[in-house]
Amino acid sequence: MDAIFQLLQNSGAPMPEWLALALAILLPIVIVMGLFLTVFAFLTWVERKALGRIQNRRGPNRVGPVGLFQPVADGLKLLIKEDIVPGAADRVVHFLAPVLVVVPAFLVLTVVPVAKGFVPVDLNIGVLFALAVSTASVLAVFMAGWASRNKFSLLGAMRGVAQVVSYEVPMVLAAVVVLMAAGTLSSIGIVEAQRGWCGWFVCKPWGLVAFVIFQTCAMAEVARTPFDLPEAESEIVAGYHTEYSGFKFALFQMGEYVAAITMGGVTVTLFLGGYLGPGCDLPRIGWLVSAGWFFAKLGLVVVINIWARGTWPRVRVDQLLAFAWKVLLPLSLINIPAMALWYFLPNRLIGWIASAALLAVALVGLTRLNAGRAFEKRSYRFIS
Amino acid sequence: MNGFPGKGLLEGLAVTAKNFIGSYFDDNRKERLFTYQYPEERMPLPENSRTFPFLVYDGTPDQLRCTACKVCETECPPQCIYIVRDSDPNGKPLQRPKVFDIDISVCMQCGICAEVCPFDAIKMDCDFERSQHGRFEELVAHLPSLLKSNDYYHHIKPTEADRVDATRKRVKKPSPAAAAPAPTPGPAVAAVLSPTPLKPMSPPADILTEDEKRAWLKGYQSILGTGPIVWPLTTKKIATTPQPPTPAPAAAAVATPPASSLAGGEPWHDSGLDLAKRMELAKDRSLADRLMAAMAQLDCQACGYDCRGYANALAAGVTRDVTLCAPGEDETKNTLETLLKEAGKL
Amino acid sequence: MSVPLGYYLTLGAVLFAIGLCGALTRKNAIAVLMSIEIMFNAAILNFVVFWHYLHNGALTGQVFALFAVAVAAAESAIGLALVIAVYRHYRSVNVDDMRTLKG
Amino acid sequence: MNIAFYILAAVTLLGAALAVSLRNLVHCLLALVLFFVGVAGHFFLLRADFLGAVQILIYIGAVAVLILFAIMLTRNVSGTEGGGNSLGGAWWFGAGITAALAALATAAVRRSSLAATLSSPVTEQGIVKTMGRLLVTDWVVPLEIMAVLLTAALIGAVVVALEEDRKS
Repeated sequence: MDAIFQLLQNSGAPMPEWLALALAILLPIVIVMGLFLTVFAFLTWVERKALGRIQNRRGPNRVGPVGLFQPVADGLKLLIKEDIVPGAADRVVHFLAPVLVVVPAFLVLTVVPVAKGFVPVDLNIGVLFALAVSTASVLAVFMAGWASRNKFSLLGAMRGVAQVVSYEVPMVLAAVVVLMAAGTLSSIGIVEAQRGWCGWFVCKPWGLVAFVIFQTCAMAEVARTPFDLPEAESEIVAGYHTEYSGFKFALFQMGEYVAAITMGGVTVTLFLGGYLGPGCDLPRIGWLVSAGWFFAKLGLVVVINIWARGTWPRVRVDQLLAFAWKVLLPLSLINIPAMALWYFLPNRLIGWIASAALLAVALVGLTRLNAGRAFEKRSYRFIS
Repeated sequence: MNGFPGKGLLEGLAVTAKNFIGSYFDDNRKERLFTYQYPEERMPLPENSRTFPFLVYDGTPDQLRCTACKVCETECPPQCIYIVRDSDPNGKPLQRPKVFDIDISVCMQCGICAEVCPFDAIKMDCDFERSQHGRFEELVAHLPSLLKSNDYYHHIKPTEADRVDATRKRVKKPSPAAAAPAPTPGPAVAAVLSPTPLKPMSPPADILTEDEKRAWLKGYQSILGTGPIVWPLTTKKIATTPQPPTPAPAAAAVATPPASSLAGGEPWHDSGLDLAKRMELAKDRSLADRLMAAMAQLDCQACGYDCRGYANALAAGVTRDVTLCAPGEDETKNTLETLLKEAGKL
Repeated sequence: MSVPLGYYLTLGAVLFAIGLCGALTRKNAIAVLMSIEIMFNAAILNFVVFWHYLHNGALTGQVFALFAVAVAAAESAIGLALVIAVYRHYRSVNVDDMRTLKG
Repeated sequence: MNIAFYILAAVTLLGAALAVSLRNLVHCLLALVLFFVGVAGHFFLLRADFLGAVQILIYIGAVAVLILFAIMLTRNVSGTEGGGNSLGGAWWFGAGITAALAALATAAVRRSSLAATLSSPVTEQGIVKTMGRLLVTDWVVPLEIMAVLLTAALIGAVVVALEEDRKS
């Protein structure tokens, strides 16, 4: 945004200072919103097609050439649908909740570097801001659940809040490891720190573990299967957005999917070297190639999400929370010394092996610890 | 914990990946993509899949098999069939329906009408695309739309149609429609209408031992698959009390007119006559004869007997239920009631 | 930065006043805690304001504010735990009911 | 730039005022969150980015949820009644106190010599890096004490709130 502002200033165009500022602010917003809304629409289509193919059936292929207009059709349908507000609902909070679900999802986008030199706002506390804002969606979830005055949605909201709060801690700790390695909080700085051959943080042992933890927590934060407890259809109707219909429901869906994409964006920035790729430093078309790299990696992360959604069953509430506090948290805590080992040992190879060894021990130890009693074979007695 | 942690998760991923990639390679519906794109491709329906009933006609649509005996109307569980008998210009009722409506929004496609129809007139179709815009009038199927040819029946249900035609040919029964316009005198109609000779419904009283009964039953079941079997529609009617004349051997009664009737035969036994003319013919006859005259003379066995058997049963007090003559409807019921009251039986 | 220091200080003062007034007049223990949170934030805002205007290079203002935020969070956690414990005993969080000092 | 200040100040004041006066407790909480957002905005305006992010993370992410759980645990779920104030609704009395206090404070500020617009913009990057180094070098003792305090608070809160079953 500042770059555009300078650009406008010294471009000599007859423009008053405040208009240049306004333009500098509006331009990135329009680009980011437009870009990520189309990615959102495309994502819903990809998800339904992929889930279909996984379950041996064709995905949507009626609306548009290969079902490509399906998101448009969904959106239109939800627009036309009647917007019912339950009688006992608390009107103000009921109306505000969907808005507040979408706001954090888009706010996180301000710090995700889409291409080389293309980041909406280059905050020097980028990643911290992204993590802080992504936790703000907790309140919106609660407002939705509480406002619709219905037991199931309140139950869903409480589950959602508990889940997000308990998965936020390992997530921040997993991000801490990367920040230590990159030495800065600004997202551009982190991406630049991953240059060089196999420079991505994922290639490091502690980076891989942190990537797995961050990706699990991101899935839990956004309540996607296998962690979609808050809106588990089979158990509590549709969780906190039971009482929403029409466009408010569309906002909820959009909020969830865009949050999934932005979390994917943050994961790519932190672990997969945002826009870095073989051709990203070319003189003129470098930024285009880097954008291509970014969206390819984003696609990879989103595909993993969809793949997990198509495969794994839903997790029980207590397992969900136990997994967060008993496995992810200790693992991410041990990850920090592992990173230190890698960082401070003189020879990188030894450091690599040392941290890998420590993490392997930690992993096996934790799983052994949490394995719980193996169920012995049940014996039956026939009382004659 | 066998294997490294998360092994199960990865195996799950492998399965879905195999499915996902596999579905792009062989989508000839052998093993992966089994969806039928409905309007374009249609799944072949199994032969005896049934939806709504239809009326069969041989040759031209007005040679329909249905004689408007209303058995199906009575037996239809949700009562969604409505029949009005046709009558020729001077008011004489004919053996064909003028109005035959089936409300397919009520019909539960149970197939009982096809089962109980004595004349194989109504069979179950397999055409399910019957949705309409309206919910009331459009969903009532009237006679013209119900009529479908026998070859259509052969087309949709070959084996069943062949079996039905085989039994019909064995009975050498010309289609009743041909007989209806020229009402033949009474006994001839009875002879024509009675289908194949039947085994008695209940085992003869003198079989005592269990296995003898089972042997009889096995014998009885052997004929189940051969011809149109008339089910004992309501079990309570078959009383096996041995008083003469036992109504059970309905077949015997039908085959040879019982000796007990007077020498004058049964001039009233003609479904072409209306009730008044029939009662007039049987005016000074015995109670059984007058009761029989009140019947609809169709020998349709809706009551479990034929007209003579039911009259005898009423006269002998074997049964006191006067509502069994389905085709006769209320007029028969009332006359039976008055006659039995006069005779002090009811 | 044309906003004079005075504006910020008055803003902090007014916020503090609102928090204090809330703490004094509210009947519900949790509402009191919320008002205390407002007072905390007003104070932290003042720290940052002073740091921003008179920092001449040192970051002490911000560090102090950071510690204040941590203490405020800890305090609210303890306060709410107490309120829940009291609720279990008195079955109500009305401030007026908590008169007796029974153990 | 001072338009931003006025907007944020309005938002913060509105949040605080509503948080104190609303009837329904959950609405109070939402007003409080608005207040926190306003203060976070101020921090960003004053170039204290790190504190702004910390404010969002800690207050909106955690404290608001904490108060939320407290509200849920201590009354019927709807949280409608019980929001009134002890003065029997004489809200103007509260307002009076606030006005008096505010006037007192502003008078003090105006008279003090600091009121001069001593504003030296702070723009150099890397506040967070220096802050981090500062925390671990000059302020390491308070940091450790803070760590101990937070753990103690955590355990204390759990012990106090936990359901002691006297029976066992």
